[in-house]
This record gives sequence, structure tokens and C-alpha cells, in this order.
Amino acid sequence: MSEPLLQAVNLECERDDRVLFRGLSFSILPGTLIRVEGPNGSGKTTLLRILAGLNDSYSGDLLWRGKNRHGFREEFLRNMLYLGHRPGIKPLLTPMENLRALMDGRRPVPDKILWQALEGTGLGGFQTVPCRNLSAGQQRRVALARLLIADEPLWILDEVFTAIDIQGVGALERLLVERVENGGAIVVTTHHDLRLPSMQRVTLGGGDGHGY
Amino acid sequence: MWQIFHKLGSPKWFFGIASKLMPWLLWVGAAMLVAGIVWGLGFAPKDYLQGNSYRIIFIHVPAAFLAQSVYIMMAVAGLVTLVWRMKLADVFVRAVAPVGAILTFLALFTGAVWGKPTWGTWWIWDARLTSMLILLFLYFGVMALGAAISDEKSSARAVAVLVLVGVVNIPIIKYSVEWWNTLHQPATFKLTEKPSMPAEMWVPLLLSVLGLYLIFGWLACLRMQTEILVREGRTRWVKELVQARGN
Amino acid sequence: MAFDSLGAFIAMEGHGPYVWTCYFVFFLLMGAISLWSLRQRRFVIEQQRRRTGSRAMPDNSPAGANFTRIEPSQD
Amino acid sequence: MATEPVIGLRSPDLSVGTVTAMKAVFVRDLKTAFRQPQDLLNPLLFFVMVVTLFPLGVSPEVSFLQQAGSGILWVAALLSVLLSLDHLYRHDFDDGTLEQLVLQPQPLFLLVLAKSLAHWVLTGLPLVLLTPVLGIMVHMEGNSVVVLCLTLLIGTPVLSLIGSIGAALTLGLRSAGVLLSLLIIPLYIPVLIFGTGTVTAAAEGAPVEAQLALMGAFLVLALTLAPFASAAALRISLSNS
Repeated sequence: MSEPLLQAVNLECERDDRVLFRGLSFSILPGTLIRVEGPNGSGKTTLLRILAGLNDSYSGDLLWRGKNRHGFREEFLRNMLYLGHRPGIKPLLTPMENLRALMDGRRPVPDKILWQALEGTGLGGFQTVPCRNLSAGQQRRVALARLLIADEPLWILDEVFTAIDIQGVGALERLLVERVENGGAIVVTTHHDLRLPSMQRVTLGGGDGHGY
Repeated sequence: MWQIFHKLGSPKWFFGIASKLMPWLLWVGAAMLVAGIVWGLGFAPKDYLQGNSYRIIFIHVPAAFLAQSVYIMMAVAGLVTLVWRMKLADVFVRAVAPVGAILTFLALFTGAVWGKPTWGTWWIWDARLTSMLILLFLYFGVMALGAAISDEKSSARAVAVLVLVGVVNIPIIKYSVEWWNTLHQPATFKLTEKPSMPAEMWVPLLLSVLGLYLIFGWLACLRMQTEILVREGRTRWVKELVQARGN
Repeated sequence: MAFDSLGAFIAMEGHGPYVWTCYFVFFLLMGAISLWSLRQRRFVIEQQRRRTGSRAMPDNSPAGANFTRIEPSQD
Repeated sequence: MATEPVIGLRSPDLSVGTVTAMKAVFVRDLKTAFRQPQDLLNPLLFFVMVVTLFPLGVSPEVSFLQQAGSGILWVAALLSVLLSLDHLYRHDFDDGTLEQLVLQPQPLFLLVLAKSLAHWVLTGLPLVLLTPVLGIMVHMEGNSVVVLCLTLLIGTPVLSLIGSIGAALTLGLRSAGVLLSLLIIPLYIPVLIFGTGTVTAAAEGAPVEAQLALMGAFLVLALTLAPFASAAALRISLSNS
């Protein structure tokens, strides 16, 4: 059970002649939440994109359930959910259509469930309004609705709390805690002061943040 | 085998080898090129159809020949970049693309000037000239894309994809241009296809082709060294080397 | 020698201008790219040396921010 | 923590099949495009305007237009496809949809193929449908117009597919539009040559089956190879962002 889902071994990433991190190793176990910390520009987003498989200019190894991830692209992607800065919401489509399109690539879900998920993120009544008429926070909530129905065991969430109001933040924290208690694995970055039980930290931008 | 391959990919190792090789490439190449050209210009007999204007061949053919093979070499290097992520392969592509473009331009220019006395016009939309022109466009594309992407690794791989797409297209382009040529151009302006070139002509031609090849090798080494110095500026060996050279 | 005199060699029976233009441009461009490449390498070496020479490289670690307002002096 | 429902790995049979996923990508692209019809209209207007420039700028004589008509229409179609390519991935890139596309478990090149096909349906196909009208305006003969439409029907998907490589390579770059044209125009030349050449042959009364078959071969080649190159290019561009 406590086999790590994803393991980073000796990760190193260099960007524009600057070493962002070096010799970074950690394991993502089921039932844990890992918070990636560091000042602006320390490579938090880059690390998350590397973990998600979007950025492959790194050296070191990424092991998916103990084996090199390269051979398990399909299985890895099936079991991983990534939400980035740009949440993948098309301004021209409605929240329903957006959620539909995002889920269509991953899992068949009936419309009723999608509708409920949007209600669950506080978008009840906005389901069929084009997203460009929604506020930034509401647009993020459309993307967050995926978390209410996602069954991927590994979540990688970049700045999830951005543009969400205080009450929403509280609810979202509860969602993450519950998820972790049920055995999900979550990696997050956030500037919001997140204090969850059994939260692990990966800190970037430490001593060897530069290569000279 | 694998170790040799790995070593080949090491910029430091290459830098040393290149330094040793370069004088030879330059001087042997220059000697062969000059010999070929002097022989071709002054001693080879004149062509019975085109007269003396054919003497342009001793630079036109080497330039055209190299212009095409440089692109093929770039494509091979591009493949190596994509498959093995070998840094040196991308260094080669970057260093060599402008040289390839210049050679292509030279082939076009000498072809055009040769055309004036032979065909009576500077430019004809002849199959060879046209496909050379398109090759020049391909070179420009590679250079423009390389310059536009700032991140080194992404830039290397993007350029590699483009070069490979280009090389798949080259035979198609060549074939289509030839087909188009037969459609529009009655075959009156055909360059004399010599059934048998006398040895006094092809030996100097061969000399100048080989000579230009070697000079290209020298240029490639030189420009690759520059590129390596820029990219590896932070490594210790470059720092040491730079200090040693300065004093 | 395929020509009787130097004059004939230059003239090439009227084709001289074409042939010589080609050779001129060829050597001009090949010389230009060679010289340019040589200079570029020298320039890069020069630049690297200056960089390693002055050890005082600006530290790359992000500076702490204090967000203090800066008031222009009222002289 | 009374119960302990443990989240396990997802079973493969819960996943969405590749064809379904391709259809979803295709449908979403069409839907998005129809929400902003002006963007659909622009390449068509551009097509008509470029064709109009030739009689005005060169000569309105029937004999000239008749002879140059197929070339004019082909070049104009090529340029308007080129113009529309910049949008192919740009919006998806900006709003993050592209990241999600790359992270779908299905093979990326097939999803890219679906996007290229959507692009063709939205730009190439309308151009083909508009061609007969413009063909008549440049005094082309009925038979030539039919062959022209056929060549465009086979040729424009090739333009979309090859163009998708360029669009993916220049994604997120400054002045991507000009750069894209620079990279892609040389690759378009064979399609242009065979497109216009076929129409010329038809106008001279020669049989054109062989040429059309050859263009079909181009299409098959582009269908099989271009999506791989586009997918590779997309990964590179995203890796950089």
C-alpha cells in the first residue's frame, strides 16, 4: 500500500544558465500531501510541470511505481491529474461545455454529475453562461470542479488557491484533506499559508540555487 | 562502442580534436581548392559548346554539391539531437546553417551568372535553380527558428524537427519542381549533359569539390568551437582554456 | 596553358566578366564568412575571459523584498 | 476516519477510447470556432480579396485570367490557410487547454490529427466551396473549375497538416506569424505545383487521373507523417513555456 506512486531521484533542472534545483529526491506516497515551497522564481512551477510530464528538460530519474516513467506514459497519464496556472478553460464555452470537454478525454461522466460538480464549486446557476462572462475566480472554479469528480490517485496542483475567496479556500482545504485521508496523493504549490495535518514539504531555492 | 559515442558527444573532447584538425583541414583544403581552380581556369581545355564560360563550373558545382550535402548532414545531426539528445549535434546544426545558406546562395549566384552567356538570360525558372532557391528558403527557415527560441534545449529540438521535416520534403520538392519544369519549359535550355567529361576537366573539378569540402570542415570546426565556448562558458575547462589562450 | 597570353586569360573570349565576377563573389563571401567566424571566436574568448577575470559576479539568489516606498527628495 | 475507502489506481477499462477522445477534440474545436464566426469568415474574405487583386493589379483581360486563374486561386487559398494557422494552437496554448491535451492518456499524434482535421473543416473546406464562384469570376472553364475544386479538396488538408507542424514549432514565440510563413511556404511548394499543374493539364485536355492520384499520395503521406512531427513540436514548445 505504501508503495510510492511517483519518485523523483536526483532531479536537476537548469534554465537560462541558472540551476533551479539539483540533487532533488523525494517520493510521492499515497495518502500524503506534498507542498512545494520556495520564493518567486525558485522553480516551483517548473518542478510541477516536470512531475506532470509537461517539461522534459531535466536530468535525473522519475519513477512511476518504481519503474522509469518513460515506459508507462499511458498508465501514468491515466492516473495523474494536473491543474496549472492556465486552467484549460475556454472563454467561449460555458462551464458545462468546458468540463465536458476536459472529462471527455479522460473518463465518461454523465451530464448530471458534471452539473452537480459545478454546483459544488459554487457555480450553480452559471453552468450555461459563457466563461468569458465569469470572473477570474469563477473561471478557476470551473477547473476546480474537476477535483470533485476526479478519480486519479495523483493530483498535481499549481497555485490552486489563486483567485479563490476565503470561504472557497476553506472548502478546498477540506476537500484536499479528505482526499489525502482516503489515500490520494497530492502535490501543491501555493502562496496561501496552508497547514494541513501530515503535510510534507519540498523546499526549493535553497543554498545551491545558482550555478556559479 | 557506446563509450566512443559518448566521448564524441563531449564538447571538451571535440574542442581538442578540432583544434588539432583545423590547420590540416584549412591548408590542405585551400591547397586543393586553389589547385583545382588554377587548373580549371588556366589549363583545362575550353568547352566546345559553351566556350570559356563553363569555367564557372569549378566553383559552381562544389558550392551546389556542398549546399545540398550540408543540409543532409544537418538532418542527420537533427536526428541525433532528437534521439540521443547529443549536445554536439545541435551545435553542429547551429554552426553550419549559415555556411550552408551562403553556399546555396553562391550556387545560385554562379548559376545565374553562368546562365547569362549560356542561355542569354540571368535567371530562368529551371528545375535546378528553382530547387536551389527553395533550399535557400529552407536554410533561412532553420536559422530564423533557431534565433527565435531563447531556451537552448527547446531550440535545439525544435530546429531538429524542422530540419527533419525539411529533409523529408527535399526529394518531393525536387521531383515536383522537375515535373513542373517539363510542364512549362520546353527542354531547349538544357545544360549540356556531357556524356564523357575529359580528364582535364573532371580532375580539377574533383580537386575543387574535395578542397571546398575540407574548407567547409574547417569552418564547421571553427564555428562549432565558438558555439561551444558560448554554451559551456560556465564550465571549468572553458575557463581554464580561455585563461591559457589569453596569456 | 589553355590561353596564349595574360590578356587572353583575362578576357576569356568575351566571357571574362562573367567568369571573374563569379570567382570574385565566391572568394569574397567565403573569405567574409571565414573572417567573421574567426573574429566571432576571438570575441567570445575575449568576453569569457573578461567574465572569469572579474570574479565579482552578481549573486543569483533572489534578493529579499521589503516593498518600502521610495520618496523622491524634494530639493 | 471511520471508513477507509482507499483510492487505487484507475483501471484501464474505465478510460476513454482514442476515437472518442479524438471526436471530443474535434467537436470542441468546431464549437469554439462557431462561437466566434468572424474568425471563420476572415480567411474566406482574405481569399476573395487576394483573388480580386489580380484583375486589378495585373490585367482584367479574359485571356490572361483564364490562363492564370488556377494559379491565382491556388496561391490565394494557400495564403489564407497560412493566415489562419496562427490560431490553430495559439488560443489553446494561452488558456491551458493544450497542456490538458498533451496530458491526455491517448496517443498525442492522433489528438493532433483531430485538431488538424477540425482546422481543415473550418478553413480549407469553406475555401473549396467558395472556389466555383471565384473560378467563374476569373473566366475559368467549367471543366477546369471542377478539376480545380478537386485539387483543392485533396490539397488543402495537406496544407492544414503541414501547417500544423509550423504552428506547433512557433507556438509562444514573438512574431510567430511571419516566422510561421517563412518555415512553411517552402514545404507548400510541391502541393502548389501539383495543384495548379493538374488544372493546367486538364485545361489542355490531358487526362489528370495520374496527377490526382499523386496528390492523393501526398495527402496520405501528410496524414501519416505530419501528426507525429506536430506532436513532437508541441511537446517541445510546451516544455519551453
